Amino acid sequence: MKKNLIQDSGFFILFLCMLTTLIFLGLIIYFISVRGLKVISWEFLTQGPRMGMTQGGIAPAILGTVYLTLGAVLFALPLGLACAIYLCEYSPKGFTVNLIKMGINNLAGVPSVVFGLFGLAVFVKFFGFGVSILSGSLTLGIVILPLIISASQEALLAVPQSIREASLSLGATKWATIKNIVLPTALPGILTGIILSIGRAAGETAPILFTAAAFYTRGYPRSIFSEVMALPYHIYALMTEGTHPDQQTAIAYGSSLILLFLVLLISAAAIFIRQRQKNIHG
Amino acid sequence: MDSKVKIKAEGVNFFYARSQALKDINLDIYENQVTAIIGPSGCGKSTFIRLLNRMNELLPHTNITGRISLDGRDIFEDSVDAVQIRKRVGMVFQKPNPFPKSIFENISYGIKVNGIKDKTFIEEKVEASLKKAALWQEVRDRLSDSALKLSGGQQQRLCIARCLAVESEVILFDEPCASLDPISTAKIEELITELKKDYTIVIVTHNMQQAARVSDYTAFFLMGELIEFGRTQDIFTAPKDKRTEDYITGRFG
Amino acid sequence: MKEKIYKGIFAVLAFASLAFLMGIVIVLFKEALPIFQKVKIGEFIFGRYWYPTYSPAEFGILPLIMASVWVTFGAVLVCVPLGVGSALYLHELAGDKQRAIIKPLIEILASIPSVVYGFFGMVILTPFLQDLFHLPTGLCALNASLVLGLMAVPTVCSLADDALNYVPKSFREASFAVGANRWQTLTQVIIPAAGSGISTAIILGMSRAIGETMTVLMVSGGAAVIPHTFLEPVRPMTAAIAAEMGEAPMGGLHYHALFAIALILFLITFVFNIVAEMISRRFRIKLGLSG
Amino acid sequence: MKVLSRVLTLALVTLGLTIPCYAEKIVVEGSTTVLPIAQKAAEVFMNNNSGADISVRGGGSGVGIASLIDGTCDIGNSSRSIKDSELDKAVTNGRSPKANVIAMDGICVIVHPANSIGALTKKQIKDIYTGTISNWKQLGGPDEKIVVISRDSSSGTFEAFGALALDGSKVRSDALLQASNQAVASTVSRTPGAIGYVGLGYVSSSVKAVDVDAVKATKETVLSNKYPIGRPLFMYTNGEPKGLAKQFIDFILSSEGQKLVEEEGFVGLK
Repeated sequence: MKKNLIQDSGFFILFLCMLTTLIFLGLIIYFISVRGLKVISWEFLTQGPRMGMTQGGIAPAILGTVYLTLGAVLFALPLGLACAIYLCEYSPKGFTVNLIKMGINNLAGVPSVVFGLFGLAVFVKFFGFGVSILSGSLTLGIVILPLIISASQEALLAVPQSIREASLSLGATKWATIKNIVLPTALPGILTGIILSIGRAAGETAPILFTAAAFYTRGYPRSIFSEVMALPYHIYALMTEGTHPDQQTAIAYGSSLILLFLVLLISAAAIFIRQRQKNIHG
Repeated sequence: MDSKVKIKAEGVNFFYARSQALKDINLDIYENQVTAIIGPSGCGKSTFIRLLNRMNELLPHTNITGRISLDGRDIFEDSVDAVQIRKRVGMVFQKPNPFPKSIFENISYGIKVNGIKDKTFIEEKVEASLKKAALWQEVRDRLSDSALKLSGGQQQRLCIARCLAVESEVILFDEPCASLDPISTAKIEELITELKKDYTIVIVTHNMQQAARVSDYTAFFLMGELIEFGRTQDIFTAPKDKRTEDYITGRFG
Repeated sequence: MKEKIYKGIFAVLAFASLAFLMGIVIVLFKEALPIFQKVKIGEFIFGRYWYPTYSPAEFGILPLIMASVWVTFGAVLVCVPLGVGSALYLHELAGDKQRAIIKPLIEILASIPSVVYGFFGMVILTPFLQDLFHLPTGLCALNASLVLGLMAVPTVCSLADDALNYVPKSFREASFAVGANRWQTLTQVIIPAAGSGISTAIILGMSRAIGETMTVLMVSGGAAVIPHTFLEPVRPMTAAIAAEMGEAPMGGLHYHALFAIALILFLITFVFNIVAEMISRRFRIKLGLSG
Repeated sequence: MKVLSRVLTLALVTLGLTIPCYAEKIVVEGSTTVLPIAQKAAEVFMNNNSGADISVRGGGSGVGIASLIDGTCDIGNSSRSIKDSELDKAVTNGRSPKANVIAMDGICVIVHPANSIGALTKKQIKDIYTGTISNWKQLGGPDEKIVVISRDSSSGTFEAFGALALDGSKVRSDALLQASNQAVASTVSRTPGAIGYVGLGYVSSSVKAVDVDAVKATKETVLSNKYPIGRPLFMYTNGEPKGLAKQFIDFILSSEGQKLVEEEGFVGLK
């Protein structure tokens, strides 16, 4: 009898953990949406800021965030995935691999402002890309690189060795085995990594502070070399530099809601793809 | 009755890092015959069979001396690509390992990977292989279902069909029925005797009765050495070496 | 021959990404070491006063380190039970339908940008804590711990849930076969088997909390003093770096001191990761699972 | 694998959409305090001159000056005068930073509206910030612990307040160091026992400005230097301003420009 009592109380605690997590999620989304929706209008979404950031819309910032996030994932995904594939499939197991894995996990702990300064020193100044979408995307790419590598590695390690051997035993080359068998099976895990890193890249403020984000530019970015407004920096700047807090706090709420919605959209798409992949493979 | 030698092992030694798994193995595998390899667990029989299609190369720190020839050519020559060897020497593993794909894709995978793209040819090949593997009747109308939904016995026959689709000349069975029920095991054994006409078969097994029923030749391994090799009737009725006799009569192992 | 080319391509890309990541470490060391010509390491780490712009300037970062320790410890108290607890609930109790809804929801929590968390903490949590504990200000270590912990929950939960799913079903069936109920199976068989994945999840969630800059800057209060309770304002290392880096003259002593803080933070997380890795490896070997 | 390649090609298309076209462009970067002025002025200036493209960046006085020295920006905003170390670096880089004062900023001491205290002497302010006075009762106010709010020690606003009001002495170590004017203002407005200081522009109805040495902080008292805690805001240029940078600074110094400065809550130079 006592055994079941422990089980029921154990399961109840787990249920409580789940509930508190969801309540907090609900609280954040509720507050942001209620206060954000007051400001949202078609004009808010399609026009630039006016009257010293107290009126008008945040269109350039929205576009900026989309470019920066996609640029970051475009840069980090191939590089990170290739690194994970090399570490799991090609490189000899042993000390070097563990050391590299250790280094990568560790970089997730480096304060994001350091990535910003690294981006400033390397991409903006050394490579001469200047403060631009390119520098910002590359810097954000490096911020999410460790996340993509770790998640992809976990996914690749989880692919059972037996189906690798099955493929090899049919005369498939190593690359054919990776491309046709290992990657599709590991895709759901890799997509989890992408989802987490999309949220991280879109929401980072410090890395783009010195490398891409402008407080105010007229019109839309002309090329990947022009700087760009970005939602996270816009929210931070409004909340800290704005001299008209009453109007600007409302705009900050609106921008937070749009940023939240934008990130949820991209993540939902990735989650949908992962679900579809899972169903196909049973 | 002795036909041509398909695979010949001469003076083969195999090392995992520092420990020696196989000592001075000399063995002939005859074409279109079933050769069974028996012995207690850890005697090196699985290690030996995985040498024949160079699967052991995947493990780090392994080393091999001596010569293994397929149709006369040494399979470890530098110019020989392991991929070609594995195409000609198929393998069915102890635990069925179908790909997490549909039944059709499982079979067609091997064909496509070896560069064949003609759709109708692939479809015919898939049907022929499934028929040869005695699975066609059970799956003909649900080829797009996921292979993971099949039973253990069906999955193992699917793996066999996969090898047939790649036109392997030799099929290695690494304790194929270890995780199967008696009915599926019987089906697999029937299938092996059927396949003997077109393929050379090597089967590693714990099950003495299975070896006696299915194989033409039997090799007895102990502690990494080949103790005795000969026709299956001779080995089971009049073993020359005392250790073989003890093992067969179940006194140890 | 083609195989060699593929292996070469992947090796080049792998080392390119490693080169970028090592680049960060190199910049960290290059910009941080000059401070130690002026201030001895012992003074720097254990100094109790952080007055970088006065003359004579005092570069003591003990208050900043202790603040980071308190806030990170607080975040762990929040994110481990919530994160791992939710992952276990999802794995063990939630039906397929429930799972299909809750798992994406949790991942959405992961994609909420950190600046929105900071915003939420600043505008809603701060007044709430201020009234609840009758504090002079709601900006304190507890506020930062709650927000950071909450931010780390989705990372911990997603990766822990993936780890639990990789545990083979045969383990569960074997445990049921000997008459263990679901809770015993979960605690004595499944969690240990998924140990390495769960510890990686916690490490990554923790690293996110330690490295977080913007949120901490907005909600932790910013008092560079060694905290005694959770209800005092604190100034974690990342907050000090983010707040002061923009204003400090580039290449000046203060600029190098801030980089030194980042370097020490990096070394602390490095040591922490090694310890965590050893624990999880010994944990795995005890269970007979490969590394 | 197919899915991933489709996502990547889609992203490439959107990135390629942008159409490059050229107009004279300057970059204004630096102090967060000067940011609102620079932004408003840039917006109005660009409305008047369609050919001009001015982009405004924050980051802080240190970043602004450093970018000017590195040549990655045309105008470096700063709420403090350039430091010797920065000047040396400029000289080695062959740059000669020239200070253009574009506005004055009075630093107001603020308290919670409910606080009965309305005036403080500079000495009292110094005693509060250095920790000798720690309860409002000692100043005739309500019996409440004083919560000292300050700016992090590298900000330009703190630099001026530290020099002018505290004569360089150290702020008590348990003071709440906020990262921006607005953070100070919002913390003071929500904390009954708080005292803080912000630029004139950030004083709003939610806080109460306190007279310093019996002088009220207004535009006139700051300009006439009667108000003791005031400081200039700079736009540094490399040598004499020229081209679009000159036109922009001249516009800010014009009567229309100074009106914008006042709208943002700072003190015009007229």
